[in-house]
Amino acid sequence: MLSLALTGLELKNPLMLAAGIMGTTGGSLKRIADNGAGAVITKSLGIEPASGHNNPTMVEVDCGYLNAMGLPNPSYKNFQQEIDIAAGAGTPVIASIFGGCALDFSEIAGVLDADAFELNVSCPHAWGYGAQIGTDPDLVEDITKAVKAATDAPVWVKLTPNVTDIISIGLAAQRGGADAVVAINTVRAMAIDINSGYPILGNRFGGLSGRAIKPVAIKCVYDLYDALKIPVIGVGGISDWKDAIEFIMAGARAVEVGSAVGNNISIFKDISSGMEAFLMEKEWTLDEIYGMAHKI
Amino acid sequence: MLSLALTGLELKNPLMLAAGIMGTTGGSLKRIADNGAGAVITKSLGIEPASGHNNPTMVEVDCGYLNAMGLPNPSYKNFQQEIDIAAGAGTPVIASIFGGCALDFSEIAGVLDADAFELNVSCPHAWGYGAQIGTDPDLVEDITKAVKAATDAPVWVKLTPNVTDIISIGLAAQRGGADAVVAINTVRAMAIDINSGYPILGNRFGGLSGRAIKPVAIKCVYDLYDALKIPVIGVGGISDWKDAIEFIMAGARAVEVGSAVGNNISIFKDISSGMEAFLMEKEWTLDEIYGMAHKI
Amino acid sequence: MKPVDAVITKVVEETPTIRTFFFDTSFESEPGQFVMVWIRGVDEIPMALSYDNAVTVQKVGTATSALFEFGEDDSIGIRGPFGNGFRIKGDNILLIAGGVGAAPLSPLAEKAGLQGFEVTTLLGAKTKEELVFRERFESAGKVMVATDDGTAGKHGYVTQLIDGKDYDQIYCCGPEIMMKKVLDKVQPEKSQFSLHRYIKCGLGICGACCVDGLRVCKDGPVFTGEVLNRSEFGLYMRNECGEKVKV
Amino acid sequence: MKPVDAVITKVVEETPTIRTFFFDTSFESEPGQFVMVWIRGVDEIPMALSYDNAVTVQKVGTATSALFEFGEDDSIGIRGPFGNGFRIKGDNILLIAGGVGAAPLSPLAEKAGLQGFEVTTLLGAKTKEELVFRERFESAGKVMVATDDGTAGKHGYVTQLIDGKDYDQIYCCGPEIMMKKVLDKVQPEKSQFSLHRYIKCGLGICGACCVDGLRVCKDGPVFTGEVLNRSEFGLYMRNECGEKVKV
Ligand SMILES: Cc1cc2nc3c(=O)[nH]c(=O)nc-3n(C[C@H](O)[C@H](O)[C@H](O)COP(=O)(O)OP(=O)(O)OC[C@H]3O[C@@H](n4cnc5c(N)ncnc54)[C@H](O)[C@@H]3O)c2cc1C
Ligand SMILES: Cc1cc2nc3c(=O)[nH]c(=O)nc-3n(C[C@H](O)[C@H](O)[C@H](O)COP(=O)(O)OP(=O)(O)OC[C@H]3O[C@@H](n4cnc5c(N)ncnc54)[C@H](O)[C@@H]3O)c2cc1C
Ligand SMILES: Cc1cc2nc3c(=O)[nH]c(=O)nc-3n(C[C@H](O)[C@H](O)[C@H](O)COP(=O)(O)O)c2cc1C
Ligand SMILES: Cc1cc2nc3c(=O)[nH]c(=O)nc-3n(C[C@H](O)[C@H](O)[C@H](O)COP(=O)(O)O)c2cc1C
Ligand code: FES
Ligand code: FES
Repeated sequence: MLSLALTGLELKNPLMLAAGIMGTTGGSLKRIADNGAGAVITKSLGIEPASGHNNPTMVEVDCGYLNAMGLPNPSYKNFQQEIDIAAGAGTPVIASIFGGCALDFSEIAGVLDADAFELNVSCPHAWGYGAQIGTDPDLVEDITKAVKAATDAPVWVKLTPNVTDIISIGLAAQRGGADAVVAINTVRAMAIDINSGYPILGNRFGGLSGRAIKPVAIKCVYDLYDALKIPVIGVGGISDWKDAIEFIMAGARAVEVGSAVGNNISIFKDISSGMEAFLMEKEWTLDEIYGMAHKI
Repeated sequence: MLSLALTGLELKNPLMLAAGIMGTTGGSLKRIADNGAGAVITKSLGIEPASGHNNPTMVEVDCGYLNAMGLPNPSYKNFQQEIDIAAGAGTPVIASIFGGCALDFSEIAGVLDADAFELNVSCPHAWGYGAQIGTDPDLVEDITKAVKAATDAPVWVKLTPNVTDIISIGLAAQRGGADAVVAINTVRAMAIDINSGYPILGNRFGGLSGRAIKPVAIKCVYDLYDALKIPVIGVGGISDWKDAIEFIMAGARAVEVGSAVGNNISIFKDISSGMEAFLMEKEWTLDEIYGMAHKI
Repeated sequence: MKPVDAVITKVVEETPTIRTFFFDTSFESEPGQFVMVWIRGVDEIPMALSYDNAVTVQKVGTATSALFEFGEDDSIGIRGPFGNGFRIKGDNILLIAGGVGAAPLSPLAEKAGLQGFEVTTLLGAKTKEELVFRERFESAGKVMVATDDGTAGKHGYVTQLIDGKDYDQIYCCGPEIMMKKVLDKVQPEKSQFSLHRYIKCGLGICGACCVDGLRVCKDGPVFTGEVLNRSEFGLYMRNECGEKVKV
Repeated sequence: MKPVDAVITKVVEETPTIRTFFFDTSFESEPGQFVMVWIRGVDEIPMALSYDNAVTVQKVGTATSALFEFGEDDSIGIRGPFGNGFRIKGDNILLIAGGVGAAPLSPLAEKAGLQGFEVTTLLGAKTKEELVFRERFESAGKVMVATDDGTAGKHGYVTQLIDGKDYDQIYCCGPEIMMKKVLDKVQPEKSQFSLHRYIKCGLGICGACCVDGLRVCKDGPVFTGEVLNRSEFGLYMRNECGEKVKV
């Protein structure tokens, strides 16, 4: 009742593990897949191994989390084996990738074997990567094109909310041939330790995730759904089935769950059973609620 | 111990009532001033009376509030008497004003008698006003210049966080002659009622305020402090003295409190006594903690 | 909180212009507290809870007319309850209700009646058929009626029913002009009034509902006569724009 | 939660390379749980709580060296406690500590001792002066010592002290190679090990600390031998980049 086709992938449900969450090892990806996710997305992989920013890299704030991991990753060159282990769960494995230019992205996508690629052009705290790129429509279009040329797998572009006009970036991805866009990455943010005056994160600032950003993400998804022809995948602050339903009504074809996995490793099972019960009670199908907020 | 001079105004403490909160009547502004605020800011006033968007205009979400009031206001033409009543408290009264073009702004600032003007170029949900203007550096510069020419009172420019680069807008305000910038207005956001699929707000989307946005506001203040010569006034999610201290450490010369007034009408007294106790215990002065996060 | 989904279980026609909408959700509340009723796609309006699980609505304009189209199984969104209700005090109390002002007073009558209070109600309306909740008030104590057209009880305004008798506390809800007249006749410190102002947020934040500095949605809607005597009550109120308009 | 400000009240030199930092805040925790210690401007590192209000730190690199510069009245930030500690089971238990691995085991010894358990500790270190918390373990029960250089107790590794005796539960913390040797000698289902992996978030989110699919920061740091037997434990671990490195 929750299954769907998403950019050519068959998913048993529209709930995916977000990039950067338990995504560095094949074992952890497989664990999440075994625990009910419809697909899993790897940590963003770059050209060279990187250790990321200094700790503290993540801290809990009032209504969510602040992180500046700084894209630590073992490099795509060391990652095929992890993808293969994850794929053992029988669930699609999507490789999140990042780079400093179109060439980086296409190098990675040309070599890795994954069910789809998610282009991280939206990390708010990695200088020269991520959102540095994702705020420029031309770069986004070029990178998307380059990756599309390098692989036959579906290509999703993950967007940053830290822009004046997310639609223009979504349109750029669409022009570049993206099969879907993903919204949103974390929201640029910061916290200071008042006992010392120190910014808490090692990187001083970072990205806000978790419940605080859900209304921001819903608005981005809503706007992108209106503006684009390709599907929108929603992410940001989902912590229960109600949140997932809200995203789908806003126009998300599927959703990703990130921070909330920390306190509930079985969250994908919980969300999918909650959604099923809700749809049953309302006598609605997944297709019927998709984009419902626009039809009303 | 908390007193300061801000753009020429003498404040007994750096805590002000934010625009749009209990700011439509002289009586309500005076009540907040009597309850300990260092200054009060009116509801944003425009050229003509306006009733704003349809209800629901405001709703509580997980970690804050979503609103789309739509700038209801009785027009500046009906407001001098309210300012005068508010001024009876002996506390500076700042008029928040908005318009569709530089002429609107200067008309209002030329006529109203207030201790300072806060230019609302940042409301995220009033078409053709607010953030429609505040995302364009040239417009912000022009409007600021026009208002500076129309009045001798200090002019503050209130910024939207819904931009790729808030610094460029802050610099535009500074070029226009602003005496201070205020950051941030609400964050573009939305919520959907899953029982019906309806967007909850009458205007469909609105702006997020309250605790959820504090880390976003802190980052904006931190960046503006670095980039500008004029003072930055912080606002967004302050609900206790710790939050106020955090903003000041981030680089806010003073702060405004909005949503949190709803549940605690005495919040200004509570925050100022909490700040005083903290400074005493740490043996710090207000000046010492101002911008502390940058000096470390 | 976000609006709670409430499904209408029953609609009772109280008068030609007033209906009670019962729903499947109960709200713990004090008499006099209100909820925001969201008629999706139309508007969200304040309504007193006339029962734990019902509002009693007079059809006056767009939103109330839209609600009158609703029947069993239709649903509305409800936020609340909000504000401060009536404070129950003394033994011997007087209730003065004008029109749909009977809505917040009826649960008060029932509660006070059950607690053994001596409850007297003065119930006014334009005409006999517009009298609301007469039986509920009667089951709580004595009821005196007035109608503008004399079709029931005294011919005239409900304010004319006020006698010189001493009550421990007087509770009043109705049109502001009528409430102002009541306030002029009674001891302010012994009286409580439920006010009507334009409600937007309902959360004590936006300030739309202010009577001078007091927020009807948060500090009220019930205020003592003493507090109101020092205010703009009865003189003017604010419209949706915040402009002053004469009461 | 955000880091709590903890002011150092006392620094105890346990060995030439190991110090205990007591602070003014106590944390309710199970033996084996850890906190993230933020040395402002430097790094944030995981440390077991060796007392309710102390961590016992071996100087090994940048952050620990910076901490060694700290004295009374200096302050650190503390998040936690995090993770799952040792589960106390049975009557007759064996503790095997290698080097600073004694830190999480010492409160366990004390707690089990107070509860009347029969506690035997095998305590190992490079050399006599590096033995940590010997008295704390002795006050809880029997202690046998081994040093690499033979300056105290048995000349050799602590693993060589393991006898054939049957214990209800075996608790172990130390370098992974040593723990792997222990696991090979004992009944996996009766043993618990406190693991060391690179900790970033400490919240079970980022995945940096995974031993295969298990998160040391959230599912651990203490795991049963049974669980570890089916894992990469003792074979390889991940560095800060997430690359596999041999243990
Ligand atoms: C605390 C409180 C409790 C109330 N309880 C009841 C009740 O139990 N039963 C009942 O029938 N009525 C009650 N009212 C009045 C009721 O809210 C209005 O009659 C209703 O909002 C009219 O909506 P409309 O769209 O039909 O009218 P409209 O066509 O919008 O306008 C007619 C009039 O309704 C009033 N109104 C409209 N919107 C609002 C609003 N958001 N807030 C306040 N007034 C508004 C204004 O006076 C307006 O002039 C209460 C009002 C308040 C403030
Ligand atoms: C759950 C847990 C509990 C621990 N308890 C104690 C304890 O009670 N006493 C004690 O002395 N040590 C303990 N450690 C080890 C301690 O965290 C490291 O010794 C410390 O992080 C070294 O920091 P450094 O900057 O001095 O070393 P670095 O110069 O950074 O590097 C030296 C080595 O320290 C380790 N290290 C560095 N940063 C981290 C990190 N964020 N997470 C994990 N390891 C890291 C790595 O193995 C690295 O190779 C514990 C580790 C874990 C995982
Ligand atoms: C610890 C952490 C690491 C993340 N790493 C990545 C990453 O490598 N690539 C990426 O595209 N997004 C990354 N994100 C962003 C998430 O995928 C997601 O977009 C964001 O956290 C919002 O979702 P949430 O509120 O459900 O966490 C990371 C988020 C967190 C919290
Ligand atoms: C109900 C409401 C009305 C507001 N109206 C205005 C306004 O008229 N002008 C303006 O500049 N900001 C307005 N704001 C924004 C606030 O002044 C403030 O920038 C924002 O709410 C963040 O602060 P907070 O988190 O403390 O509420 C309004 C906010 C709310 C919640
Ligand atoms: S309606 Fe907003 S403060 Fe009362
Ligand atoms: S350190 Fe992040 S999951 Fe354990």
